[in-house]
Amino acid sequence: MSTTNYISKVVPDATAALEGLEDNMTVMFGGFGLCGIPENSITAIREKGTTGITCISNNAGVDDFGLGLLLHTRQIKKMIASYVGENDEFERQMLSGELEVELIPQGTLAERCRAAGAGVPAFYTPAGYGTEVAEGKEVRVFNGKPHILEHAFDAPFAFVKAWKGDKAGNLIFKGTARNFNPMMAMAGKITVAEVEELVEVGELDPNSIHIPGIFVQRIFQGVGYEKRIEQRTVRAKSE
Amino acid sequence: MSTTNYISKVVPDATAALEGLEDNMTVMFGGFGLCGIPENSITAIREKGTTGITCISNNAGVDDFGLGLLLHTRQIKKMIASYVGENDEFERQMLSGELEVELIPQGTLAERCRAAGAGVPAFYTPAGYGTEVAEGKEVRVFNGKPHILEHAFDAPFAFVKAWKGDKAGNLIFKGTARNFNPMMAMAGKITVAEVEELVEVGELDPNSIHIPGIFVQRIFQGVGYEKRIEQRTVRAKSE
Amino acid sequence: MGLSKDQIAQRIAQELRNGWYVNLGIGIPTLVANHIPQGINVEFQSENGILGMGPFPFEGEEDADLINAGKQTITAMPGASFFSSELSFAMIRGQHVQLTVLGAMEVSDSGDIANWKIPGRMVKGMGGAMDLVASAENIIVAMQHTNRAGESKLLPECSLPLTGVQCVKKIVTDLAVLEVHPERGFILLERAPGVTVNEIQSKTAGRLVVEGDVPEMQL
Amino acid sequence: MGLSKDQIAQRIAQELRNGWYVNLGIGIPTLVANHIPQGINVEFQSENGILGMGPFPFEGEEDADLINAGKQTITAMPGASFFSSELSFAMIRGQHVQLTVLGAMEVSDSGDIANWKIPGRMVKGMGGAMDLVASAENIIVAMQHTNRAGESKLLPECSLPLTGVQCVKKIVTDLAVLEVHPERGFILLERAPGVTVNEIQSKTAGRLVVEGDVPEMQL
Repeated sequence: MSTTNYISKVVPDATAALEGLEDNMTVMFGGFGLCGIPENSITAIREKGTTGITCISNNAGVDDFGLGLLLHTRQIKKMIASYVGENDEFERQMLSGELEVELIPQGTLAERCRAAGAGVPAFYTPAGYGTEVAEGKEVRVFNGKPHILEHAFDAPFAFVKAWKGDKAGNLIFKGTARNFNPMMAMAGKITVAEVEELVEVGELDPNSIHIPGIFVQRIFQGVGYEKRIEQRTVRAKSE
Repeated sequence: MSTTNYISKVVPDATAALEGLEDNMTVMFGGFGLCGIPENSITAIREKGTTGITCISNNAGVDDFGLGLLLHTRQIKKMIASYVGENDEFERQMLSGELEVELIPQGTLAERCRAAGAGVPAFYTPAGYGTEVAEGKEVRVFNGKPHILEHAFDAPFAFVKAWKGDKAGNLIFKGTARNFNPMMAMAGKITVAEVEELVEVGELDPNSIHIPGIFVQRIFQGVGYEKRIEQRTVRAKSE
Repeated sequence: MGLSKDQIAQRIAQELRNGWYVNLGIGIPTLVANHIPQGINVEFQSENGILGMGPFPFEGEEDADLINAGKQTITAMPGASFFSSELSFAMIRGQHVQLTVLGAMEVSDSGDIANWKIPGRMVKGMGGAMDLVASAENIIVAMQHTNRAGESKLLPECSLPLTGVQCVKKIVTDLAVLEVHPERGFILLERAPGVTVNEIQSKTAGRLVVEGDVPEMQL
Repeated sequence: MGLSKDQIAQRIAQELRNGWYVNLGIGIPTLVANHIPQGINVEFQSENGILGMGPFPFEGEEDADLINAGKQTITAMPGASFFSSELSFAMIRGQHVQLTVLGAMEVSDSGDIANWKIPGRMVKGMGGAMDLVASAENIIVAMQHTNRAGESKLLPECSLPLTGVQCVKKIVTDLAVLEVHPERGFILLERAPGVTVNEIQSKTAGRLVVEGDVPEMQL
């Protein structure tokens, strides 16, 4: 009987990775702006037509890319993010009341994802004290400084994008495309990782793994990455 | 005028790294058992003769190595740890009341270190609920499960050991010698990192850094690492 | 009569399911790794910071930077990863580890466990045990049914300081396999070969539920 | 009269101290990186996950996987490191970043800041600003002294929804450098070249403290 000595997480493609994704679920998407977003998974969700999605993602994509694709098809019911409005359709749906929006400080967003993955149900943070973010939340003073109580997220699905991954689900990210991907991988009950390069188990240095496979339930080799740049800024070679 | 474009953290040796360490301070020490402990720093503290130390460390070393060296010289007033008693002198001092001991669940110890470094003053954990660890602590139910409130540590000094480090303080650990070192590096107001190999800035892959230099105030090239094995277990080659 | 330590480990190994991440405590639990059924892939986590823990190294190949939570030298399997204590206990607390196997001094019939402290004796500490038992969805205790004085370790209430409350789901002893039901008590599932229900009853101080014929373990 | 945006950045750059980690917000703050004084080594943090941020890339060398918090393509200096958003905000919340420079719509004379929301207009979100202002020990606001309608942005109370309370320590505008004292108000430290105390007083709606001769900025 064959045995691999590791737990294989490989699924054939993005469509197969969506098994169990249903309407009206809360779903996390890794990425910051368009950097490090799970392009293949977003496309597959668009094709599957899942609706009523509550998205947890730092941003909401642009009109014709990233989560903007799912906004365009009205598949997103609610957006939980720290910074949005980089696309017109988002703005239109928000102002018309079609789309619910909950804005959260970026660090709190990150920490609530980590807390979800780390079995910490709640924690105190100074971010947002004295602002509308603190409304209705418990305030407690530590070391003379007021903090507010924030809770872990609860996400049945998380979609993340890594640079390299192995068949056991171990992930390595590249540059600032890491961003929210590791915490969301930790947080998802079912975490789907798409990777630019899927390698055999043993090819990645165990000392350099950013997210161990235990946090990843499904992994697949992504295809056709566009990796669009949102703000191309350069300097002249003469400088 | 010369400029390095990075913030240099290099100090000449362990003795220089102790500047500002005074009697009766709370000090963190990385390591698990004897694995990944800051050998040079421990030796230098012994030579300096600093007393009244409150140690935060997962373990307390063995009789003639690790923190056992500072127990032997009675430099430690209090031990905050998750597992101790692997040395006779510790046991003698504890039973005679010379040494205060506070035992903490290992995961709570790790999380309280991270919280200190991450500006999270307190968090809830299920660990220890219903046990003497929970005595006097706030209990709160989340998702039907009772949790206790735990607080971030406060450590003026942390001593950690890494495999490689660069002059800007970026650290890479090896194998399971990583353990508590990253969180304690985050937690220390002054974090001293000793490394097996100190390299020039630019030699470490920015994508593979375990602890960015921002968490390290002083770094030095360690010498004469003994790296003692506590429980040597092997199998015969015939197996 | 009754099972050897190795047989207890062997019986527990039958509980492993394909794809599980497993944390094995010191003692009998460590032996479980020697009995993984054919066709079952599991990965072992050690809370000091490794997933994909392998067997002990060959002599001469020990690495001081590669140990398990019992401070023993180990090896890493292909696909292993190393991480910090913080991330290790994030895995544990976040219930990413599917099974925890650990030893115990006492278990109560509501699933409380005591395994870290004997008042009046030198206390070594709880290590990661309190995090493990407070977090794991699935906890199996591996232990002898009675202590050295012949007294039952399966009690109505633990007499020793607790490690966790209402957390033990299953117990495998030298005499029996028992499920712990918080309201009903210890439910006898299997007997060790040649061990009678009467003997188990006489050595179980807590509530014991015996329903119908209790089968012998298959080892 | 008054400073250009670049001059505001230049004046703020004089506040940099050797060995500081610095987070620069979008707009004028970004320009601070162009004016680091000789002999001062600082490292720039961008909250999306880089320490040791370098200048924009040369044309053709842009990397989609290497951007700053403004989503602009950037480069990494030798000694840089990449990390997750969680660790990035651990640095910020844990006060490991010594200086935060950011823009503002309004600042109150007790140090409150509003810079993320105009009710009735499209709201883009606070991004990392609330974490930054709630955490940083040292916050410098870079902004124009008045808004486009000519109204003061230095107020007794902010009229817009707050980003943080009593957190701004210093303000550099096109007209002045001011320290914020929670009880006393805006303390005028320096005037822009050619700008009179009278002009600053007339454009400051909040409490302004003028003590003795107020020197001109040295740029």
